[in-house]
Amino acid sequence: MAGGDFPELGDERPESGEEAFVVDLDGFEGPLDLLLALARTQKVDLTRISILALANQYLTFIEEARRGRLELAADYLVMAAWLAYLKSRLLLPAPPQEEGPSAEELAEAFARRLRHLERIRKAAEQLMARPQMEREVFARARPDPASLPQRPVAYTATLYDLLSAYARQRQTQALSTVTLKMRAVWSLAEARERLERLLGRDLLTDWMRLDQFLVEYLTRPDQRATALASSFSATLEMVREGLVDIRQEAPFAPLWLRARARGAGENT
Amino acid sequence: MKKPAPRIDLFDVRPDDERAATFVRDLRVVEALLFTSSAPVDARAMRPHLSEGADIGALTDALAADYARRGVNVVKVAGGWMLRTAPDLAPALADLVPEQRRLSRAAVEVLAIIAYHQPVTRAEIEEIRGVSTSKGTLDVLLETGWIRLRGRRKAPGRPVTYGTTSAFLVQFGLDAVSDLPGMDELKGAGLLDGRIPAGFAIPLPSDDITLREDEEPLEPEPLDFTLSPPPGDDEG
Amino acid sequence: MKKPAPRIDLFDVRPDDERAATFVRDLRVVEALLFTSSAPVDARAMRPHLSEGADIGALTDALAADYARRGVNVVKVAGGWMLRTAPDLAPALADLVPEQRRLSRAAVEVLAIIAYHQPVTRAEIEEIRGVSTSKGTLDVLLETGWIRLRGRRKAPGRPVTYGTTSAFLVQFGLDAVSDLPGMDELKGAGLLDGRIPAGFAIPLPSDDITLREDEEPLEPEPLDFTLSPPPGDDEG
Repeated sequence: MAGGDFPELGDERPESGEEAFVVDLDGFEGPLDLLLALARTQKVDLTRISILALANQYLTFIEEARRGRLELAADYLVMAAWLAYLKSRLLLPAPPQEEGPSAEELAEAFARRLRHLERIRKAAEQLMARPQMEREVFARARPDPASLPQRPVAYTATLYDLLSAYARQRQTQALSTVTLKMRAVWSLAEARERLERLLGRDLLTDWMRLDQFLVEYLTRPDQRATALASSFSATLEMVREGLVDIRQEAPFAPLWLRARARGAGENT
Repeated sequence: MKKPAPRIDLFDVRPDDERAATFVRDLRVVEALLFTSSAPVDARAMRPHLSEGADIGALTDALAADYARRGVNVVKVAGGWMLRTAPDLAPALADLVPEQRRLSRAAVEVLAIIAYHQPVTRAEIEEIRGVSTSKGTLDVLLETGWIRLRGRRKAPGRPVTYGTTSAFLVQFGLDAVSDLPGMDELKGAGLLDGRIPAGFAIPLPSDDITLREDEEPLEPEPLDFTLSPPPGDDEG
Repeated sequence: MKKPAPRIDLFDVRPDDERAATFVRDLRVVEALLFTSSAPVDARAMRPHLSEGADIGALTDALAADYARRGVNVVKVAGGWMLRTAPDLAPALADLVPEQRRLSRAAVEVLAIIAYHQPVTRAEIEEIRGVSTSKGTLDVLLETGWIRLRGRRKAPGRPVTYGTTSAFLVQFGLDAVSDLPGMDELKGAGLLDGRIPAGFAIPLPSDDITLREDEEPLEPEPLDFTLSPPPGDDEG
């Protein structure tokens, strides 16, 4: 097969039945792609292709393309250089003691590379021709989970989880019981004890507001209610025993407290 | 009752029978449409895919009859048709590998208290934890099958008492709840530290199925029945 | 060719034939399992739902034969079985197709090279195609979920190796990469590795998740993690 079957540049002379090539490298996926396209014009099986003719075709094509445009991707030029080298090796007689592969071996390896890409392309075509999911064939729509049998849940926990959780809780609770509870609640006895101390120091000879006496404790929200309640109960007890008098101007008004006169107390 | 004749394959058509071929083609399209849809497909949605003048009623009837004994059935719902797995297969399909889910921290805490303090009421659990316990937490624990409603405490309000089950023992590799480590062992394991006040005690738990003196049986209330595992579960 | 005899309904069983009843029951369960899944179901996933010692191969074969002419088919893909609509109904179901992004010619070629040569590096892809591969092409393919980063080649520069996923097998209806079309021709021509002369042992493509001897794992780089599907995805 001669090299006369070059693709034509431009489209002025499309021959009947012949594929007319337009110089448009944008359409090619690199030099091997171009070479495969050129090889197709040799109209022979890729296994019997003339690499020499193909090299000629390629070089001519690149020459024409360069004349038409300035820019050519480096890939194409590298291939052109290599094919020019291969061509010279094929045309010149082989040197007597040649190192490395012979020109024919290089050409054969090159042909094999072309055939490989061609096969891969055919395989890709076959692959893409298969019915594809969600294109030609469809899977079951992801079913509404509610319509499916409920997947059971198996809860897991380890003995360590269990024991550490228990120890953690008991520890926290034990410590909080010791430190907080004792202070948080005023017993009646404690409240009374405080009031009696007040009485003993003769601080209640005149009317004094109960909340003033308790001011130190009432500012602490956690103690306010218990301090007030226990102290009030204690004063009522002491009133009954004749130790103090209490009065209140109006509902929710401050409570006033005063030690009862000793004589009066003794008389009762 | 007469024995039904062996049915000829619905999808088998002689090549020369054009009407039958169209019917089968439409039948296959209806089948594919139902298959690809997770919602019911109505006649209006099918129409554009079928041959002109296709008898949708006849098609869906034929398909429904064909699927009747299969693992998947055609059912008419909400004005359309859909494919569904056969109801009788639910048990076979349901025993899927269970989803593993870690118990929440709150649930582990409540479980631990039930294990050590059983029989224990919800109020007692809350007293120990210092926080209120959500109904959901107890529900999850009941769902695990590791705890059960034991009875009611003979006390005001007659609160339910909780205890652990034999499944609990299996889960945590215990021979009996009395094998749960005591204070010294917890200390030895570094789970309890030295700041423990005197008088701190860890109860010796018991999951004996016979009720304690301060317990009385649960009434057969519907609520209790749905929540509690069958009593047989606890006999070990 | 002889005309096939009218087939008896596969699901028709005489009530006294216990073995047949078990088979039909298993058949229905397999059918329901495939129906409820939008992904392939493998034998291991079926086993717990079936009777003891059920012959899963016989069941799926029977079901596949039964479904062969229906609007929905049983196909063996990615090591399991799944139900799919019949390919010839594609035109009738056309409007189910959401807008498709077609792969570029370069992407198709790169995908094919990865499929047939996996595990393969970018440099090897470029050698086969004789042209450099843009990062965008590989990114598009990774985005489809059909290819993944497998590992690194134990070679200078430690280049990343690419392979296909089980999603790839599902997409193209393949049971395994050894079922790729044209594989015999490539194999026969000794062309699976362009660098190796014909007649030498040709490594077959493998999407096995275990790395080859000349591969090593990817480092957990953030990039790799975002691009590659989780390893579990590729198990059959």
